[in-house]
Amino acid sequence: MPESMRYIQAVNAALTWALDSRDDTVYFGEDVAIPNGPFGATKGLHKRFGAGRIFDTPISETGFLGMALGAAMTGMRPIAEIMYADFAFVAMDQIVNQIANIRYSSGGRWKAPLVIRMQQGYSPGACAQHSHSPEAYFAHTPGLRLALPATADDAYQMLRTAVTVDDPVIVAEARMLYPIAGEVRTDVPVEPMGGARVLREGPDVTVVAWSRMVPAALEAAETLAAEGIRAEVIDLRWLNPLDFETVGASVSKTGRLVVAHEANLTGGFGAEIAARVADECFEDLRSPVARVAAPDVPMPAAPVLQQAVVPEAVHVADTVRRTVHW
Amino acid sequence: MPESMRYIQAVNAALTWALDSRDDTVYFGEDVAIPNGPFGATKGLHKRFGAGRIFDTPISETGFLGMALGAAMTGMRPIAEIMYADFAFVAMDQIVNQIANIRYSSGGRWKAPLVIRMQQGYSPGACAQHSHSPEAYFAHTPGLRLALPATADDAYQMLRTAVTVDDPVIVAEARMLYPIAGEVRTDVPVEPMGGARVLREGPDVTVVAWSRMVPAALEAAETLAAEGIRAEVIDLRWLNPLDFETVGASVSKTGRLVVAHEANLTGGFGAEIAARVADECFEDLRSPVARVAAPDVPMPAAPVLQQAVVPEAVHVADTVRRTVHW
Amino acid sequence: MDLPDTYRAMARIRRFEERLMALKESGEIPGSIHLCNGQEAIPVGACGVLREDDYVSATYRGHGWAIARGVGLAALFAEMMGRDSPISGGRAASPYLSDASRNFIGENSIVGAGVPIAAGAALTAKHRGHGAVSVVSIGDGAMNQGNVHEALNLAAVLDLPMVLVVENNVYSEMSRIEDMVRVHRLSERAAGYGIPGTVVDGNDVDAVTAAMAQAVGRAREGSGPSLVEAMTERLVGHYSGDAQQYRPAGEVAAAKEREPLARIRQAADAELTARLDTIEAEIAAEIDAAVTAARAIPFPDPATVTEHVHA
Amino acid sequence: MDLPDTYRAMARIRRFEERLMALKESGEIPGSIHLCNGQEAIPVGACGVLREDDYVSATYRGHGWAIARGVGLAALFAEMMGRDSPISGGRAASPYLSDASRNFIGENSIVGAGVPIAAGAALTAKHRGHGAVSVVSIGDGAMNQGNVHEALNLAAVLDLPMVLVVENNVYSEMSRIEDMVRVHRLSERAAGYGIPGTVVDGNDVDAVTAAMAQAVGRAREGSGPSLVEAMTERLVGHYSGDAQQYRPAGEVAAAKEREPLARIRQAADAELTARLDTIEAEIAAEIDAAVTAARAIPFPDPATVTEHVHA
Ligand SMILES: Cc1ncc(C[n+]2csc(CCOP(=O)(O)OP(=O)(O)O)c2C)c(N)n1
Ligand SMILES: Cc1ncc(C[n+]2csc(CCOP(=O)(O)OP(=O)(O)O)c2C)c(N)n1
Ligand SMILES: [Mg+2]
Ligand SMILES: [Mg+2]
Repeated sequence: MPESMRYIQAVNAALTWALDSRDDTVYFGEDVAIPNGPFGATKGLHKRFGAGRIFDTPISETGFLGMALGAAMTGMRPIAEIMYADFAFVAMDQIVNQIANIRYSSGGRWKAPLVIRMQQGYSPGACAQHSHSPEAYFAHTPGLRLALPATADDAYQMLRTAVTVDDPVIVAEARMLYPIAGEVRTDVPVEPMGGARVLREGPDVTVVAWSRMVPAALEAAETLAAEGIRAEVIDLRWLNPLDFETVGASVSKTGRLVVAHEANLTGGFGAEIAARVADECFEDLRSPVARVAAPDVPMPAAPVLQQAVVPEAVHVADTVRRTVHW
Repeated sequence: MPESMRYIQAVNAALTWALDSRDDTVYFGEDVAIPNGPFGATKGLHKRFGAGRIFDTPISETGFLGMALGAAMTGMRPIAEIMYADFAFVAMDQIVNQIANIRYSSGGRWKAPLVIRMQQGYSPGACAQHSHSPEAYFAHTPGLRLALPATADDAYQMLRTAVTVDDPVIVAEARMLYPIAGEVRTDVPVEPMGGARVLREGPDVTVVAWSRMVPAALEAAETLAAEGIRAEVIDLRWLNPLDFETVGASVSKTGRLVVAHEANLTGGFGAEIAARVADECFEDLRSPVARVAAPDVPMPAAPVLQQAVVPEAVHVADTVRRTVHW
Repeated sequence: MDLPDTYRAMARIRRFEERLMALKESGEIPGSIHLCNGQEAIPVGACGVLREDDYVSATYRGHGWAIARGVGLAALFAEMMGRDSPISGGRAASPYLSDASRNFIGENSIVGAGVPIAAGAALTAKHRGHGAVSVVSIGDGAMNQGNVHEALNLAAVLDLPMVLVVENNVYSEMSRIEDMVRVHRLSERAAGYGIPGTVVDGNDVDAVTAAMAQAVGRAREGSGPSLVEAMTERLVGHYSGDAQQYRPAGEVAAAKEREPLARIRQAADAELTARLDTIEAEIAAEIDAAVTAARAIPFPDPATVTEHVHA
Repeated sequence: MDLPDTYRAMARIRRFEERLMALKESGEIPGSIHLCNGQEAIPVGACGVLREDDYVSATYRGHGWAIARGVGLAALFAEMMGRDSPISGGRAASPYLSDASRNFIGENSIVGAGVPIAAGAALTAKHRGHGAVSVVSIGDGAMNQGNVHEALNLAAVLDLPMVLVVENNVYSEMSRIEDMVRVHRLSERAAGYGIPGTVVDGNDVDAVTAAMAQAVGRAREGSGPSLVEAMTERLVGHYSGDAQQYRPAGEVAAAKEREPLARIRQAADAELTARLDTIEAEIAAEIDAAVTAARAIPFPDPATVTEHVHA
């Protein structure tokens, strides 16, 4: 029976499931145990599982991500929490040069089954150092898996998948979606990794989005439907493994592509989707591939400025219109 | 009068010029002063300018990149050296969250006129931790400028430009090109920042490359010419500021694009070029946009494996053929 | 500074923070805020021994440092309201603001990241040779970040004129420092860099002043960096939305007996008390005026949003 | 281990490195190599007190650790020749190899980065509760990296069974450690983490053994991490191409008087000398055989180059 819960509660439920399922799963990060997590994601876990399974670390992201790797290599299944995705840059060496490399560089003799949980994106009034959407950095790093759940159900299912597979997985949640509730299927088996999802079918244009831009894309599609534009909306969900097949099949049908993400435009992962479509779906394309993204600025803090850069449903809708009426 | 020198000597000449031109330029990094630099880039500078202008730091990339930022904000023009581009990940927070942000986040009240010199790319037998081509990470970071010189002359000119502008600039050199000599124009004024360069004109296909892939693209173009395929080769030079105009004009003429870089394919900066072309040159395109890049693997150390992933002239030529004969 | 002036300087910070919290609650401050209530003696004592050409850096909990450094209250309020303030133009807000005109290098929202940057300001000071000093404040929890380690060693090796002030308020967010290190005092780490480390009662503005005078003097004369650990307590939550359930009963109440303003009040005779009351009234007016002035500053023009990314 | 065995263990490493350098010079080793000539007593002393289920990590200068840990010589040669070795399949080469079958977590080519990873192995050991220990070696220069600082504090706070061995060979690449820190001994930093720190003559294998026995014993019984600083000297350059112009005249010659093998030779009587000569001959044969065996290992199949990125 699906249960209705908020995105952040679904994270909590998945973590409870993870710690329950395997004794060798440990959870650590800053303020995650005794204080129940800065956003409540780990609420009740310390009480339930004790200090041997979940504990608070010093403010040492490089230290504890490296610790996660060493623990994973030697047989545990750690989950480490980076409080804001922005802080991943402090520990980028452990992510790029260590965690992503070890399986390949040992010819498969070591594995690193660990999960790095983080949450990303802007929120009103937050400064540039608390607003990054860094998925493109991770997606360009071979060896990492990358999950960006956009719904409460996916927050639950994708995190469960992440803790189950034998690869290092970054699960980047969307802070702005934490309060949003949805039906969560707590009674289904763990899903296999990967797979984009067609959330809405339509013959006119393909809209590919992930994370916070998924509800924005759906909202745009609703608006557009009233105008007679029938958009197909795809939630990409996993950037690695990348389900390009679903995207390609859709574009082959619609002949038009709009990709939407919150990260800034240049070098964003939208470029990768656009580039593949421009290669693999070239003959089917009926209008230029378009991207919706923040312009190339660090995120400003003032809401009036944020509103001038953060992509929303209205920008998706505008871009779709331009693409369809091209 | 142009002088013939190796790429690495041109770097040395530009650094000498920089330290000579301004008293507030200081240079620091690991083994750069007394030992004359791990690749000889700083040869003779310590002797000539003394410990007040060039000094060796502890192995503390985060520490000394932050120091570069603070010095730049308060009126100096520091140049900091990251020995291998791979080590930038150790200091990524200072690059992404600090150096790139400060001008914007202060509404232009602070500036950060500093240069980070590094060298990148694979070399025979080097491991995954000494082989990165991380330009896509930096190009996705608003606030940074990014220079990738491909010739001795550009190693000289672009580094001089970098130390002259008021923005933070990453100059990522190509280790494999260090021994290659060329004519260096030591007698010209400092060039303005930016600007791609059409190195070879041709009506059939546009090949965009940077760094080590520039000589590879030229070699491919030579081979192709013998087969009657006339490629236009563009050295992109600066990824930020990006001279898309030159690329766009060329593709509008040729109708075909091949982008080549050594970094791995997915999320590489080639995607950005391809995505823009698929948007802005859509009507002119006569075949799918194509990319030449390493596959999505960490760099293996064994030469037989490196040869199986590192893109070379032959791969550029093959891809051009496929694109032209599509 | 004499006592009433010190009181004024500290009370200005306290009342600023209190008003800020009220503005947050009434919806006028969009982002989250990290207040320094109880820690005022540290920036006031420190900035009291500084010259105009010295450099100051702090953390997201740095409003007190900005104010002690002379950054205008209206500008600060405006910045945090998301207005086009003259200091950061609304781009930085509460946790990342700076003021170039006051050599206030700024706050930083990445734990510890300001210390390497402060070392850079110290490098400039050393290069210029005019005896300027770079003072940087961090929290206790920040001592476990690699950036602080690297910067301290760098400053030591290069004899940089830098003073690191560790404001030990015994918590990093919701975690106790005693669970995060195995040393009694964080300043014990100074020895590992070959620099002096001292502990001072951070609620005693005179003690802070004395310790900072020594450390800053040392740096000014070219003898290199030092570390001052100031013991203090947060009278409020880590940030505006912190319910503080993790704090033992009575902890905050006890801290209120020891905090820098209460301490002066407790020892004050009737005459001084009257004087302090007057100061409080003056500050209240100053804060009111600053809020009014801040509200008169317009919001940034969205058309400028892509400016200032580059030169 | 008795003296001849210790000598054998150390000489095996020395001759391995010497042969490796010869292979490098004759073009059989594609990448650059970082030799540990002169530092052999440290891995031999350390690994001598370890159990099979303990974990070992090192740096790019870690061939000695691999060998002392029992990793096969042929496998090592093959890996460095870019062949499909049974340890890392030619993917890692000299500076990043590992051997999962020997719990040799591996080398690391990012300075200091192995220490947090070793802390993770120690976390596993602690979680399992069987008394296994995680030993990790770094160089003197690495002590200034943030990752080492963070990992040491983390290990201290979590009481992890980890021993950090700092091989102080007084240089980081071409820079002298005395120019890179303001402490006399790096182990002085241990106090800042609340853990024991000792200095030992790293050229004296018995002294290393004793110090490691104590540190490892402490970790095994659940009393947490410690730091052992082993003073030593490089008899060779930082890497294969290092001309060492930065080293003062006579430095290497003096070091050759003190290095671990010479030290044993100097004190040896005729009988022992003869015994050691025999051992050397056996090792020479062992190395020859290993090179031959390595050469028999094929190069990796390029068709497999995209394998092992993911599970
Ligand atoms: C690198 C990094 N990690 C984590 C955080 C989240 N964070 C913000 S404040 C804080 C606690 C800092 O504690 P302390 O240094 O004692 O300073 P205080 O807040 O007590 O002034 C943490 C963990 C951050 N901002 N940056
Ligand atoms: C993060 C990082 N910075 C710089 C380097 C380049 N580098 C390789 S070895 C080395 C010196 C290390 O010295 P030390 O720690 O004393 O070890 P040793 O080589 O003497 O064994 C440096 C700077 C690196 N590999 N990683
Ligand atoms: Mg604190
Ligand atoms: Mg060394």
